[in-house]
Amino acid sequence: MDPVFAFLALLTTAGAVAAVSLRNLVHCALCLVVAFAGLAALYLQLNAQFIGFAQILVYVGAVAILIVFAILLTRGSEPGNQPILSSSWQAGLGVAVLVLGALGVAVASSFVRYYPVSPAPQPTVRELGEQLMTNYVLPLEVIGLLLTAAMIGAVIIAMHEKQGPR
Amino acid sequence: MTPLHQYLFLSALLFGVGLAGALTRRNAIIVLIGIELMLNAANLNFIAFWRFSRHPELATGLMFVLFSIGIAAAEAAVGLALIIAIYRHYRTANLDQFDSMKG
Amino acid sequence: MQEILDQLFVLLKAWLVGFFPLPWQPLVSILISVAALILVFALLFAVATILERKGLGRIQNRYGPNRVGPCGFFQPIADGLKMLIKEDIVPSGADRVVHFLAPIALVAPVLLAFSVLPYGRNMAPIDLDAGIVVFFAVGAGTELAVFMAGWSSRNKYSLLGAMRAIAQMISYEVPLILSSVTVIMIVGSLRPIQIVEAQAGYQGWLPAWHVFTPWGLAGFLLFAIAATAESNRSPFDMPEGESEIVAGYFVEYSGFKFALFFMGEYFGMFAISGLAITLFLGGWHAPLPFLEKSIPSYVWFFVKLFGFIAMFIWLRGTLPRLRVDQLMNFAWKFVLPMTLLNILAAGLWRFLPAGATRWLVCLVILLGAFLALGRSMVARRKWSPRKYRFAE
Amino acid sequence: MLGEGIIKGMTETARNFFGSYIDSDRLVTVQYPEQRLPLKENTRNFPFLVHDGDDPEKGLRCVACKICEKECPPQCIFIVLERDEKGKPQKHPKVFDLDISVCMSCQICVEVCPFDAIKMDTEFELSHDDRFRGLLLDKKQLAKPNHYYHKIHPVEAAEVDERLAAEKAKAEAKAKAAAAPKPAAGPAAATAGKPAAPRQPVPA
Repeated sequence: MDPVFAFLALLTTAGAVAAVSLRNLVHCALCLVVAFAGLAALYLQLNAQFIGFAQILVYVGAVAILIVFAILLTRGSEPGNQPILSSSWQAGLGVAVLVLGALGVAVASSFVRYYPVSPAPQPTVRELGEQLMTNYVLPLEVIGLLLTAAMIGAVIIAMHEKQGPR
Repeated sequence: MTPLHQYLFLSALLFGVGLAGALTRRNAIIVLIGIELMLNAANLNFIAFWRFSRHPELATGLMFVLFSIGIAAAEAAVGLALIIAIYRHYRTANLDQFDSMKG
Repeated sequence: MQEILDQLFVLLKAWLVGFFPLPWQPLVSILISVAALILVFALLFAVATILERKGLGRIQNRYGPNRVGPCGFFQPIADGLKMLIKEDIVPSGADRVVHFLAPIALVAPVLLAFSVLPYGRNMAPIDLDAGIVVFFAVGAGTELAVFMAGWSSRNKYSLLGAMRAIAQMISYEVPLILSSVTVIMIVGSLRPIQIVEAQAGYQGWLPAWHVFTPWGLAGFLLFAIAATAESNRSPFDMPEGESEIVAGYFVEYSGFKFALFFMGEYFGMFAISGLAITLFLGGWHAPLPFLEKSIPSYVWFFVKLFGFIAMFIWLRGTLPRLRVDQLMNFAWKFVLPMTLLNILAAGLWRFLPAGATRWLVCLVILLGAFLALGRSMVARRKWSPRKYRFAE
Repeated sequence: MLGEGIIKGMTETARNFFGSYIDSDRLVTVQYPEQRLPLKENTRNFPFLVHDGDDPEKGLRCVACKICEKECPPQCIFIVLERDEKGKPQKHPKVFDLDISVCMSCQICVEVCPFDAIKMDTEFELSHDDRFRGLLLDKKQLAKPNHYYHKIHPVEAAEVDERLAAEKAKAEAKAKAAAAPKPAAGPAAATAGKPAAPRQPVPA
């Protein structure tokens, strides 16, 4: 196994496991950032330069900050001494293990194990941009619309309730 | 060069961790973190398949991931806004207590 | 001779790398670049602090530090020694691990940002196709470091400062990126080197820099405003606001960790100035044609960088600190619409035929928007004598 | 127009910046150790003991009456009266200590002193690396000649000298008058001080 890949995989997995298992929510968010950064490095290793940096820009720069803000705004929700797992956690864990097992078996038994390594593609940002403006112009417009709608929606949902039922 | 299936294993592992987090934790924000992890696992799959495809110049996987990142950002914003709105209402982000629709 | 002087550092590096066996050479080349970057910018940091203190002093009709060494120019060494030997205090309620990691997480991304800037002809440490994206991506990493510092200190002032800093940095990151989008649109590349090369050449005496076009000038000014806010410099330094929240997110830091925060702030300023030079001010190109050959390219880059530092100091000496609501209003109601209109102007510039028409069209759009938005910002103020509710 | 004020402010600061290099009157800073402002006539910092003549031990005006020790609000003065072998008081302090880390420069000791023996000094560079011993001044450190007093507070010192001379002349005249009918009147100078009412030093 490639040592760089091994290190990044370990970092990402450790970050992910810590992000869903730690008690302190802010620590969870920070570990999530580690996982995101590890994934971005993996993208770079896979020659997807632009996507890797976009991952850092969006996930580390925006999503992680959003999560941190949400954690601080819902401050009373810190568990304290309560259990951190939900009441039906055994079932959830069982489902997760089943899914992981199924995916693992599927990957292990598929022919991708013998897939040839193709020469490294070097997509330039210019090519990506041209694709976005020609083949993918409709999805691009749709995603613009979606982001606008999501922004307005998020603002309206999170806006202060004037006379909410208490 | 790392073979494809190792990336797929890593991605499956991340997906499993994310799913476990989303299904077992009580806090709504951690559930959202789990969902983000699952999305990222899928993105890793796309990138890996693109890298090992026969026609990487088409950049289909990259495009998909680009859109997926955009959607994930929107999803995180709306999801967190929902959590904040619910928190304001119930004074908790604990999923077990959102049970007013329970029969 | 001039060629050699221009490529002096490139040749020096190639010569040094030549001593090593072939498989090691890429690694050694990177290490030499990293060492050079850290050395040069650490030195620049020292010079900038003393220049800032002296400049601010002169602006306020004082001498500024003038005791250590000739004209006080060894003051940074004394300051550095003081920082190093100070006690490192961690509050007992603090989250020790995060508290320790925060300063490192702040300085490391900024140093990464230095690696994509072209400092002279053939003098970019790494030549990436998506260099500008890298710059913004690592810039986004500093926000998290600020949060880590503010949250882990377990102090309400530092948390408030961190929240202010994050809100401000996110708000101004949007106009920062949008104002640099104009340049990327016109050049058609995200490679810093290509952007600089697109600004080579002269029209008569005027260099073909982007700042000498209507959209470029507007973009440059908007970029400079956003850059000031992004690097938390006065007048946008509420995250540190000494008078309200003591020192913001690094209240609880002392000794060398505090020095790292200080360094991170200055490094951020240098990096973002370097990006502005690359995008709008022609990078390493000389301002006049006959100077292009006679003075090495990297000299021009650093001359422009010093110009930026002087401008930052001048602004800091002049303007009072903004209020949080003023800052947000300014970002979302003035800077953001202006950058969006600027993108429109740049698009028109790209497709209209060269000549007086496109100058006119772009100028009308930008000046009209400036006047209209400026009027709306100014008109909102209704000055009236203050009414005291309890004091009278 | 938006931004006008910024330009105005920037020109103002630029004028200050360049002006401070051209016009040195703008720079109000005093480069302290090399360059000092003349002290004001009424400057006061911590008290000192005035002595007449050259010998600080003999010429000390202080008679160890301990009024200042009693009046001192922060109680920073410590006096021990000198006695000869028989235990007779000598009108001279054996110990006179003043803790300037406690002194609050209120000048009350000066106001109450009936002999004009203690006055306020203008010396302010008193920092010391020993926090306790270094700031506790003893008699030797406190004693300063009268011409030093003239140097630092010329107007006030002239007044004091005048008054002392007048009192002395009066006492001598009285002594002479007393000496004419009764030759053995005792030492005049010693009794002369007592009847003189405690005078307030007149601030100049």
